[in-house]
Amino acid sequence: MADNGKRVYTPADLVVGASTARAGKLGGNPYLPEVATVIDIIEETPTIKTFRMKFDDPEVQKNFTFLPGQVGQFGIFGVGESTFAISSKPSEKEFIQFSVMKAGEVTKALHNLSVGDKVGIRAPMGNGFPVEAWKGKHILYVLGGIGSAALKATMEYTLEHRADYAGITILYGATHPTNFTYWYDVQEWQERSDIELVLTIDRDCDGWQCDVGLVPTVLERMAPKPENTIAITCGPPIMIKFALISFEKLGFTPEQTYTTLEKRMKCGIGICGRCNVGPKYVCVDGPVFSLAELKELPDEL
Amino acid sequence: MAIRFLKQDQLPAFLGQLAEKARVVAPVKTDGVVQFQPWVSGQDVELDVLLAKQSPKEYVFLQTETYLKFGYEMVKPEAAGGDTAAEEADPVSVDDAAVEVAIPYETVTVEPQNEAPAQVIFGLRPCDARGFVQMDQVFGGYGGFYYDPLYNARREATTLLAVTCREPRSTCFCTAIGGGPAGEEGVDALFTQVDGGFVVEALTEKGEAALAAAGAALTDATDAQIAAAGEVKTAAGAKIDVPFALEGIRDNLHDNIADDRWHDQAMRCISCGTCTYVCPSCYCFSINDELVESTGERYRVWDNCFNPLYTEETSGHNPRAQKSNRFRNRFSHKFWYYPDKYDSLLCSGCGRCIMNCPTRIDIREIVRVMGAPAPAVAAGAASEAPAATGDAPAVAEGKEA
Amino acid sequence: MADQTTTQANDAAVVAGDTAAAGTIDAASGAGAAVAADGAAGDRPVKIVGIVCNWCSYAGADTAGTGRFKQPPNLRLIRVPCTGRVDPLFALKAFEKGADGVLISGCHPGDCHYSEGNYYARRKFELLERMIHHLGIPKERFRWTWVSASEGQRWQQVVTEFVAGVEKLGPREGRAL
Amino acid sequence: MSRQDHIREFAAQALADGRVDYFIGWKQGYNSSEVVPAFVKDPADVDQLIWTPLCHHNLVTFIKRNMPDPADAKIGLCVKGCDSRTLVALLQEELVDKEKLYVVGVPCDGIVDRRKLEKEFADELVDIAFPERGRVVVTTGKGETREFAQDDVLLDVCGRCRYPNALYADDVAGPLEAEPDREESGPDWSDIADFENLSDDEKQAALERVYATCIRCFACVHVCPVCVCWDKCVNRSREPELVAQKVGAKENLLFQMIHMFHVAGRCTSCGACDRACPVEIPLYLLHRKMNKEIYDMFGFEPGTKLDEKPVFQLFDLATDHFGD
Repeated sequence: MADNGKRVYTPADLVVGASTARAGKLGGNPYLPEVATVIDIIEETPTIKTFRMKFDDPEVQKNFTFLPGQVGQFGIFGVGESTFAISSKPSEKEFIQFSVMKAGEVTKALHNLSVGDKVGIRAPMGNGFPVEAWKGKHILYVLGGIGSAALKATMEYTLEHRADYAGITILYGATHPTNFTYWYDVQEWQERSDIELVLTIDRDCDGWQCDVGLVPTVLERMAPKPENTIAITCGPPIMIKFALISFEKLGFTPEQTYTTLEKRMKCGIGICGRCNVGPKYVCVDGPVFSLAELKELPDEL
Repeated sequence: MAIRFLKQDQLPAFLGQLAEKARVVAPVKTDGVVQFQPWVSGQDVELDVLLAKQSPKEYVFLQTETYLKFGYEMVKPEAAGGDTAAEEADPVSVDDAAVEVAIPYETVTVEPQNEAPAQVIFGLRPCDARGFVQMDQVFGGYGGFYYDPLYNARREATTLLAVTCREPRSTCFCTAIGGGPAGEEGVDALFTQVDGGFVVEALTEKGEAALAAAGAALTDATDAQIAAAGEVKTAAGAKIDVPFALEGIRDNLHDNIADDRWHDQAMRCISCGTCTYVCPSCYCFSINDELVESTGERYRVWDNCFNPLYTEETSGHNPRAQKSNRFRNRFSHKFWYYPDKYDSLLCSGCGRCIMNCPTRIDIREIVRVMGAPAPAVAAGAASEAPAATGDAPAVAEGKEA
Repeated sequence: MADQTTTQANDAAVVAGDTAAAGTIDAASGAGAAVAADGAAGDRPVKIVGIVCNWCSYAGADTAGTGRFKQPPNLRLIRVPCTGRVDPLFALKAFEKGADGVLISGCHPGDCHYSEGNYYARRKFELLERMIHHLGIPKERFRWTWVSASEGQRWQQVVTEFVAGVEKLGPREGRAL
Repeated sequence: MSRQDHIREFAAQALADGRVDYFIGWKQGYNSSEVVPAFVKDPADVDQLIWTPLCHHNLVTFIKRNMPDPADAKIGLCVKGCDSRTLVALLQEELVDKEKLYVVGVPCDGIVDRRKLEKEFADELVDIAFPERGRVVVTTGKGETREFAQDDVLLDVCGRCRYPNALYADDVAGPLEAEPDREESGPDWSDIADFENLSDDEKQAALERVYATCIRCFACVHVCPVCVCWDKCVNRSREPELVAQKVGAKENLLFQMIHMFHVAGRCTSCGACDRACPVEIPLYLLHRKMNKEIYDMFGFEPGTKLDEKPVFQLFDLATDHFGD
């Protein structure tokens, strides 16, 4: 199975994590986080903050590249690490960005960070979206709540390379208008004529101009055509579940439907054995899976 | 490489010579319990009781391994060209810009840890050695995965001197998995007990080096001794049952993934981690941080898929919330998930999980039942899951036929 | 990393199920942190962790302070909503992290702010006291008692006596618990 | 009719009547020297149920929170006298639903300690037979056979048994065993006297040594019938982290102490933890010591009276004078 197309790492020529520079410096140890400094914190919603970090080693910062959809282990020394999707633009050279919802031990500590604080990052990890292979297709994003963080980099990438894609539709839902992450970007997208943007909230409230209704419901109302389209969804598990059902109803094949999974992870490098769904490790084989791939796996999502 | 002989009474001398060059780990009985322990001169090596409670994996894949130490420090920068003492004495007079520069900032120093002293594990069994080979795939980056420097550093510094199992237990099933009581996979030198001592075969350069280091205690084996060792090996191999055939197990596990019989099999499981911690090849772990004041460490520590919190996500959602899910994961991992990734099995047939399970769950039975095709849905009996024991032999026979 | 402490304090409060205490206490995790604050081992002053209830003993300690009663400086206080919230593990955790003594104090029986918290608590403390030296920790290193808000003098006396007792045994070195 | 026949009959009846979804008893393990818990769903399968002095498993473990599968299953189970105390302890705190249980009490004259027998041989045991009451015949893999008197190889807990008959049962498998006069003599704590007489330093050293081998598999916790927090266990909680997952002298001791204190007033010293421990740590020693103190303080024996509440869940103004 060595010829399954995966990169083969050996101790001698190791390419892991942020960069070769890093691997060389730390003796090729994929467990060692790169130290970075928080340079900016954006409060997205009452429970979500976006952190922008610069690697302390300029060499690492310079060489840092990642694919849209890839994730990273982001954490604080002394508290622990958690996995988050990298939400900066893939073309961004100045910083790396994660959006974090306050929920558990690590995320609570992350929310207490201030600009200038030191963090540890191991990135990028995982497979990312096959954005190159999708060129010429219509991309349909269906996202809810914090799910936008996982798709942010991909949306940015396809918007940056807008000409390469037949069309871009974004359906974005939140429980309440204050719960839209990246509202500043949403406003920008609203201005753009080359994107079809549909915003929806679960229950109507004063001053709301856009759609009202749960994401899957609105999706079925929109009735996008499956021809030459890739559908990508991310959001709370329950939303993903029903969005996938809606896609099927609308005639999308499992091969053209994608989602990105989230699991409890520790090592992030396919060893520690906790993020597996059957034989697939979400940290190295995912987090991006097509619905066709998911259907092959046991019901352990 | 020449085959050598070690007289029974020369064993302490042999180990003593090894101990001069490296740490020697051997099975030792304490309070009636046999465990691998760092051997000290004068200790009896326990080779009669077959299988120490745990495999010696903890000497290569430590149960708790600190791999990172870190310390925070607040640095108060000196204002460029300014008189620091004066500033401290009279902060009010300092202008805003200077104050900003003088704000202390946080730094963190991160220090990787990876110690790997040379060691020799003596008295492990061929199944234990195979356990290492199976873990090597995982930590060694087989198939394009990551290379684990912590495990490998220790692994490279470790020599495995295995002892042939002369009297296999009824729980042994190494031959079914492709090994044997005198299996050579992963073994650096094999010791076979015959009358009066051990026939010693070096199988790798590492093994040869270890034998050379303690050569004074060894003599060349006679043809008779070599022949006797051959007989011991053959006889031992014949004593081991083959409880199941490997063919089709992976595919059947795949097909049976949603099978209700997993619930029946998991009934008597108490969801502890004993089987995984005594296993020579279970390798799952967790990573935790510890911080006291401004210094701390990050360590990895054995964890197991039976731990109810193992997969629990922050949201409270648990993909394997049910005991039967976790139970299924262990066996599927050994006979399906791991083979898919690493082209071999994650089990060496030592039978430790059978012997040490608080409720004696029998991996052979699980594989026989769940690794066989689901019984044809008999008319009306579909909802009545068959009792495992009653059905098992029949299923196994059906498979071999 | 000052934020760290706050996080832990919140956690403990969540466990306690007493939101009123959020941000003020740092129960068991605090026991460790309080201990670690001291310097290197050796001929060091003894480290005592005091676990006190918010309503009586903490206020009593305060009274002692306001009254300028002289007290040994070896004590670190951890405030809990009520002694009823004190799990024996808090004391054991403190010992694990290197405390030389643990003192638990709350409202006198009958005075509990929550009317009966200390009635439950004292059964647990009694068991802990009876068991502690069987866990290898000398009895003199553990004490539990009652000090009310007005008993500044009694607080002074309790602390002085307890610290003197622990000092006689000296710092606890080379012990697991 | 033997007790075994009674068990089979009760089980078959309860399954046939639909009174239970499954019945938990004991059956032979991978060889005739091992007994394991058996889960019978079909009345036709009750013949696998057995009753021998090897039936040490406390089956109450399998009805505690998160164990029944499906969660709302109606369950029948066998309990020995000691097991019934843990069941009563759970019932006292309403941690199991009486309505969903069918309990068969099995009068017991002592369970054989398989580990004691194992230590007599270097070889594995392949058969343990009981030709008649009081005789134990052990056969090893190499065919060596030796006979023991049952009383010599009983579990330590059985030597001091005061409750040979179930304290709570719907049916009883055969005639009751003779009960000791419990009014006359209190519990026998002689087994912990040696430990009690050690100095504090010696105790600490002894505990450090025995717990040093702990591998934190959590078998003791999971097998304990009255340890019910399961996935919410404070020993495993990361938030807040009270006990590090790390394995070390400190952490192991703290973990075991916490486990002990958290079952105070509920632990009946059934010894299940002891027998489950894969590295054979004598866990039950400290639990016994704690139970002795609880007995001294309150005259309370956990899990003996259905209408009692565990002592740490109540207080008594009239008699509690602790700390006065």
